[in-house]
Amino acid sequence: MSDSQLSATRAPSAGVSLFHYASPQTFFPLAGKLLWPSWIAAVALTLAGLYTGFFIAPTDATQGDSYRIIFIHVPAAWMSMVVYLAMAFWCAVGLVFNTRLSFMMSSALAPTGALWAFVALWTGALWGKPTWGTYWAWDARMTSELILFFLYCGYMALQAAIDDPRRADRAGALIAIVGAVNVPIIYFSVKWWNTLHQGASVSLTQSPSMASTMLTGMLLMALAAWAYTIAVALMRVRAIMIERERQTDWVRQLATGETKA
Amino acid sequence: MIGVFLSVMRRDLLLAWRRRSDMLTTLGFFLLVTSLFPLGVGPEPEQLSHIASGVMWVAALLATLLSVQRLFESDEADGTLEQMLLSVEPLAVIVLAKVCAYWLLTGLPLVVMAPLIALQFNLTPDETLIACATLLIGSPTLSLLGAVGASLTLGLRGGGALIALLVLPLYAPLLIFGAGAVDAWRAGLGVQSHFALLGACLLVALAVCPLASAAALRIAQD
Amino acid sequence: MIGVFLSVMRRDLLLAWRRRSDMLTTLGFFLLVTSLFPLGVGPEPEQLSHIASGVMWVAALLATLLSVQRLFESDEADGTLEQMLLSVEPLAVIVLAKVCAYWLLTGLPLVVMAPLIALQFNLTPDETLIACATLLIGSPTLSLLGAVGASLTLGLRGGGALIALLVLPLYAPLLIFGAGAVDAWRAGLGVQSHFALLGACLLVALAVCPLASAAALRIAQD
Amino acid sequence: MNWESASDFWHMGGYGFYVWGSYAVTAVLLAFEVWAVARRGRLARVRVARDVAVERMDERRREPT
Amino acid sequence: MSGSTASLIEVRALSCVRGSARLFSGLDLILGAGELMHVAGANGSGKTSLLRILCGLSEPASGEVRWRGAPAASVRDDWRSGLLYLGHRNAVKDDFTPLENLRASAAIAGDTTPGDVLLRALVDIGLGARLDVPARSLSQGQRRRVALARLLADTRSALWILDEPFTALDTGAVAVLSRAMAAHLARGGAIVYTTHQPVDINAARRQTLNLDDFS
Amino acid sequence: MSGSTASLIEVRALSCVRGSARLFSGLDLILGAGELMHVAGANGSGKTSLLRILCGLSEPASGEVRWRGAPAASVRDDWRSGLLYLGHRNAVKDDFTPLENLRASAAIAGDTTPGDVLLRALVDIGLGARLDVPARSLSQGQRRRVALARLLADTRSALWILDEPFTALDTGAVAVLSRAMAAHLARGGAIVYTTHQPVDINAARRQTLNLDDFS
Ligand code: HEM
Ligand SMILES: Nc1ncnc2c1ncn2[C@@H]1O[C@H](COP(=O)(O)OP(=O)(O)OP(=O)(O)O)[C@@H](O)[C@H]1O
Ligand SMILES: Nc1ncnc2c1ncn2[C@@H]1O[C@H](COP(=O)(O)OP(=O)(O)OP(=O)(O)O)[C@@H](O)[C@H]1O
Ligand SMILES: [Mg+2]
Ligand SMILES: [Mg+2]
Repeated sequence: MSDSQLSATRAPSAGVSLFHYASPQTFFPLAGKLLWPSWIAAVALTLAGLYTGFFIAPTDATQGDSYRIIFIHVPAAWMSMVVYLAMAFWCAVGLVFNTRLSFMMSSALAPTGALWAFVALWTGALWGKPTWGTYWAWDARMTSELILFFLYCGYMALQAAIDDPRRADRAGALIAIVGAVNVPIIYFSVKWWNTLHQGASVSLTQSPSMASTMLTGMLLMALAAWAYTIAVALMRVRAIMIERERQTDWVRQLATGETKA
Repeated sequence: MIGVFLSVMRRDLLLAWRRRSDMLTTLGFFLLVTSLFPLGVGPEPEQLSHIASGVMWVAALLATLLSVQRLFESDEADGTLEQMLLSVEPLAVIVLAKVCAYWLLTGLPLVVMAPLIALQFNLTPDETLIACATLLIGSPTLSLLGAVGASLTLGLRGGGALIALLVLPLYAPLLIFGAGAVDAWRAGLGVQSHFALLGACLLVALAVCPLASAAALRIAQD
Repeated sequence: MIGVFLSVMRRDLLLAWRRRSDMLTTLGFFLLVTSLFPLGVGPEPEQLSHIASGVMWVAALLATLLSVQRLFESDEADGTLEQMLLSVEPLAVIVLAKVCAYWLLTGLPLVVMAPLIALQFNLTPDETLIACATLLIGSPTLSLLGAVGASLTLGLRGGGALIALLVLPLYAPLLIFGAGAVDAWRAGLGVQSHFALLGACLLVALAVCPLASAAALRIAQD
Repeated sequence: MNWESASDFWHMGGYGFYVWGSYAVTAVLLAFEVWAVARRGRLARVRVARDVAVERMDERRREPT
Repeated sequence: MSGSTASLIEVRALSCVRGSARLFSGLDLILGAGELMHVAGANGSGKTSLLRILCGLSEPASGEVRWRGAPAASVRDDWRSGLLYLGHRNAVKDDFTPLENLRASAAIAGDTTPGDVLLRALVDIGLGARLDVPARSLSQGQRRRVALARLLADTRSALWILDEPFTALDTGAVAVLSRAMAAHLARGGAIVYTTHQPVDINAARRQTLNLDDFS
Repeated sequence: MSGSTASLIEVRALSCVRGSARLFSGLDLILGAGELMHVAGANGSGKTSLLRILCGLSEPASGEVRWRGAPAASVRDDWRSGLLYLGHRNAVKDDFTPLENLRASAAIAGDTTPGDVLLRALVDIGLGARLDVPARSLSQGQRRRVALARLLADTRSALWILDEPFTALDTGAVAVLSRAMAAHLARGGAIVYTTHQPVDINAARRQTLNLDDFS
C-alpha cells in the first residue's frame, strides 16, 4: 500500500527545498558558534554579580539582608517580560513571512521564559514574607506576573496538544500575539489596584550610596540572565531544528557525523 | 456581507431555538453558581454585598468558558466548518455572526438576570445598575475572546480545560475593571474610567478577535 | 469482572496519557479559578482566609462540571459506547472503571494542588490539612454524581449547562459539609461529623451511581 | 567585606531561609533546564542516526533482490 | 459453536416503529449455523434498525427475538457473548494506534484474544505499514479497516452482525473481508449483513431479506 | 461558465506530505470544461488529501494549483466561488429538517438559490416523504442525500469536487446522482470525484487518475 513512504521522505525535491530549508541549515552552525561565548559570559557575569551582591553591597538599613533576593528577583522579572515580547515578536515574524526558523525560535524561548516567570514569582514570594509579612498578595505586579506565567503555560500546552508541527506553530503564534496585546493592559491596571509592590521598591532607592553598588550587582545579574537565556535558547533551538528537520539531508549528515557543526 | 452575516446569525439562533432548554440552562447555571457562593462563603450580609460584583463577574466568565468551547465544535464534527472555509464570503464575518448569535444566547440573558442576583447579594439600586452595565459592555468581549480560544483548541482533546488556560489570562483585565467598577463607586471614586476601559477592550476585541479566530480556524483545518 | 475493570481503566488512563496536557490543564484550571476569586473579591487577607475552603470547593466542583460532560461523549460519538452496551461484562463495572480513571485524572490532582491554594489564601497548616482531607473524600463523590449527569444528558446539545442544572443540586450538601469543615474547626467545633457525612455520601454514591449511570446509558442508546 | 564568618554568611542576618531558598531553587531549576535541554539535543541526534541506520539496513537488504 | 442445524437466531412477527412511521412489520427470519443473510432495502427501509434489534441495542415495537431457541431477553448473557456487531460507526479512538484500538475493543467486549492474533489481523487487513500511526491520521478506509480487523481476530462469536461493512474500502480490502466472512461461515458461524454494493461472498447457504417487501 | 476549452483547474508538480509520509509527488493534472475526472487509488493513497488541496482547504508540500490559468492563491475569491466541495462528512445539522439544512448550506456558501429550487432538489433526490423530519432521525443514506441535494440545486459552480459521493446510497439514489453529474458535465461544468464503487457516469470526456502511480 504505502511502503514507499520511507524512501520518499529521503529525497526532498531539490528546487523548492533549498530555499525552504535555507535558514535553519545556515543558522544551525551559526548558533553553534555563539553557544560557547554565551555560556562563558553567563558564568562570568553570574560570578561577578554574586560577588558584588553578597560581598560588596552593604546590608540594607530597613530590610536587612533579605533585600539580597533582589539580585535574582528583578533580573528574573525583567527577563520573563522581555522573553515574552521576543517570543511574540518571532511569532509575528513567522506568521508574516512564513519562516519556519522564527517559529522554532519562539518555541525555544517559551520554556525559559516560563522558568523566569516562575523564578520571579518564587523569589518574590520568599521576599514578601519578611518584608510584607505575607507570601502572596493580590497586587497588580504580582498578579500580572502570575498571568504572564499562565500565558507561557497556555502557549506551551497548546503547542503540546497539537501533533502537526506546522499547525502547532501557527496556533501557538496566534495566542502568543493576542497575549502580548494583553500584557500592557495588565500593566496599566496598576493604577486601579492596590499598589503594595510599587511602594516597597521606591523605598529601596532612598540612600544613593547603597543604591550604586546594589545597582551594579543587579545589572550584572541581569546581564548574566540575558546571556544564560541566549545560551539555553540557542541550545534548545538547535535541538528543535534536528527534531523538526530530521528528514532533510543536512540533519541526517549531521547526526551520522558526516559533517561537523 | 450583511446578507451572510444575518443569515448565519439566523441559522445559529434557529439551531439554538430547536434546543430551547439550552438557554434556560445557561441562566440556571448562572443563578446556581451565584447562589452557591453564599453557601460556600457564609451568609453575613455585609460581606456578601462586598463580594457581589466579583462573584457575578466570575460567574459570567465561567458560564462563558463552560459553553464557548462548543461554539465551533458541532460545525467541525459534521463538516459544516469546511463549507464555511470555502465560502465566498469572508470567514471573519461568518465568525462574527456566530459570536453575535452566541452572545445573544448566553451573554444577554446573564445581563438580564443580573438584577436578580444583585438582589440576592443586597446591592443598592445604583450599584445594581453599575454592575449590569459593566456586564453589558464586558460580556461581548468575553464571548469574542472565548471564540478565539475555541477556534485555537478546536478538535483538540481536553479542549475544555485548555481553553480555560488560554483564555482566562486574557479575561483577567476585564474582570479587574468590571468587578472594580462597583467597588470604585462605593469608595466614592468615578467609574467613567472603568467604563472607558471596558469599552476600549470591546472595540479592540471586535476588531481583532474575528480575524484571529478566522485565522485559527484555517490553521485548525489544514 | 476485575479483568475488565482494570483493562477499561488502563485504556482510559492511556487515552489521557496520549494527551498529557489534559492533566496539566485541569490543574491550571483549578489554579486559575482560585486565583480569580481574590481578583474579583479584593485582596484583604482576613477575608480571603475566611472564604478559602468555600472557594476551593466551588472550584473543584466547577472543574468537575466542566470536564465530566466529556466522560462518555467521545465513546458515544465514535460508537464505542454501543460496544460497551454489548459487552459480556456488566455495564456498571465498565462505568465504574471509567469513573475511577476520570477521578485519578481530575480529582486526585486537585487534592494534590490544594495545599498550594491554601497557601495563597493564608490558611494555617491545620486548616490546610482539613481542607485537603475533605476534598480527598468528597471529590470521588463529585465524579460519581457527575457521571450520572453525564449519562443522562448524553447526546443532548448544551449538555454542559444541562448537566450543571441536574447535578448541582446534588452537589449542594457535599459543598456544605466539605466547605463547612474548615469553618467548624476554626470555630473550635469537632469535624468528625463532617467527615462521617462525606464518607457516607461517598459510600452511597459508590453503590448507586454506577448502576444509575449504566441504566441511563442504555436508555440513551435505544 | 560584609561577613564576619561563614556561619554569619549563611545566617544572612536572620533571613537565611528566604535568601537561600530563593537562590537554591533558582539554581536547581536552571541546572535542571540545562540538563534537560542538553538531553533533548542528544536524543534528537541519536534518533536521527538510528533512523538513518535502519534505512541503510533496509536498502542493503533490498539490493540483492 | 454448536454446529447443529438448530437455529442460532430467530425472529417472529417483528415490527419496528420509528417516530410515527412503521418501518416494517410481520417480519420472520431464522438463521442457522453456516448461513449468510443479506438484508437489502432502499435507504431508510429499516436495515440498521433491524440489525440493532437483532443484537439487543433497541427494542422492537412488537414481536419476539429468540437466541438458540430461547427468548433472547432470558438468555441475555449468552446472547451477548455470541454476537459481534459492527455498526456504521467504527468505535476507533483517534488517539490510539490500530493495535491499541483492537486491544481496547477486546477489553471492552470482555474477550481475551492474545496480542499476536490481533497484530496478525491488522497485518492481514493491510495495515502493516500503519501500525505506529494514531488512528487520527488514518484515511477513511484505513479507519474502517481497523474496525474490521476485529472480525479477522474473532474466534468466539457465533453470529456476526455487520452494518455496511464494505463502505470506504478499496477492492483489495473488500476481497480480504469477504474471504474472512466466507471462512467464518465455513467454521459454522452465521452472518447478517447489509450493503448497497454488489459483493460476492462464498457461502454454502444464503438468504436475502428485502425489507422493501415488509413495509 | 466560460465554456471555452481553456483549463478550469490545473495542477503542476504537486506533492503532498502527511506526517512523515510522502503520499504522492510530481502530480500534474489539467481539467477543462465538461471533463470528468475519477481519482482512483487504494485506501490511504491520498485521494482525500488531493481533493482538499484542489479546493484550498490544505496546502500542498510543493507544487502549484492554478485556477482558470492564474495561480489559485491570487484569485482566491473567484476560485472559491467556482467550486462546490462535498467531503466525507455531510455538513448536515441533526436539528434541522432537510430543507432547513439546504438553506443553511446555501447561506454559508454565500449563494442565494431560491427556496423552491432547493425543495425541488430534495424531492428529486427522494426525500419528498421526509421533509418534516429532523435530520437526526434520518438513516445514513438519507443524510447523505440531504448533502447531495446541494448538487441538484447548484447552477453556479463550475467545478464539483466530490469525495466518495456514492457511499451509503442505494441504487436508486446512485442513479439520480449520476444523472445529475452527467447534466452538470453537459452544461459545461467539470467534476473531480473519488469512489471505490464502479459507477457508470455519462461523460463526453473523462480521465482517470490513479494515485497509486504517483506514490
Ligand atoms: C510574588 C511576588 C512578586 C512578584 C510576582 C514580583 C514581580 C515583579 C516584577 C514583574 C518586577 C518587574 C517590574 C518592573 O521592572 O517594572 C519586579 C521588580 C521589582 N520587585 Fe518584585 N515581585 C514580587 C515581590 C516583591 C517583593 C516582596 C519585593 C520587595 C519587598 C519586590 C521588589 C521588587 C523591586 C525592588 C523591583 C525592581 C523594579 C522596580 O523598582 O520597579 N518584589 N517584581
Ligand atoms: N424519530 C423518527 N421519526 C420519524 N422517522 C424516523 C425517526 N427515526 C427514524 N426514522 C426513520 O426510520 C428510518 C431509519 O431506518 P434505518 O436507519 O434503519 O435505515 P436503513 O435501512 O439502515 O437505511 P440506510 O440504507 O440509509 O442506512 C428512516 O426512514 C428514518 O427516516
Ligand atoms: N499525521 C500523519 N502521519 C502519518 N501519516 C499520515 C498522517 N496524516 C495522514 N497520513 C496518511 O496519509 C494518508 C491519508 O490519505 P487520504 O485520507 O487522502 O487517503 P484516501 O486516498 O482518501 O483514502 P481512503 O480511500 O481510505 O479515503 C493515509 O495513508 C494516512 O495514513
Ligand atoms: Mg443503515
Ligand atoms: Mg478518502
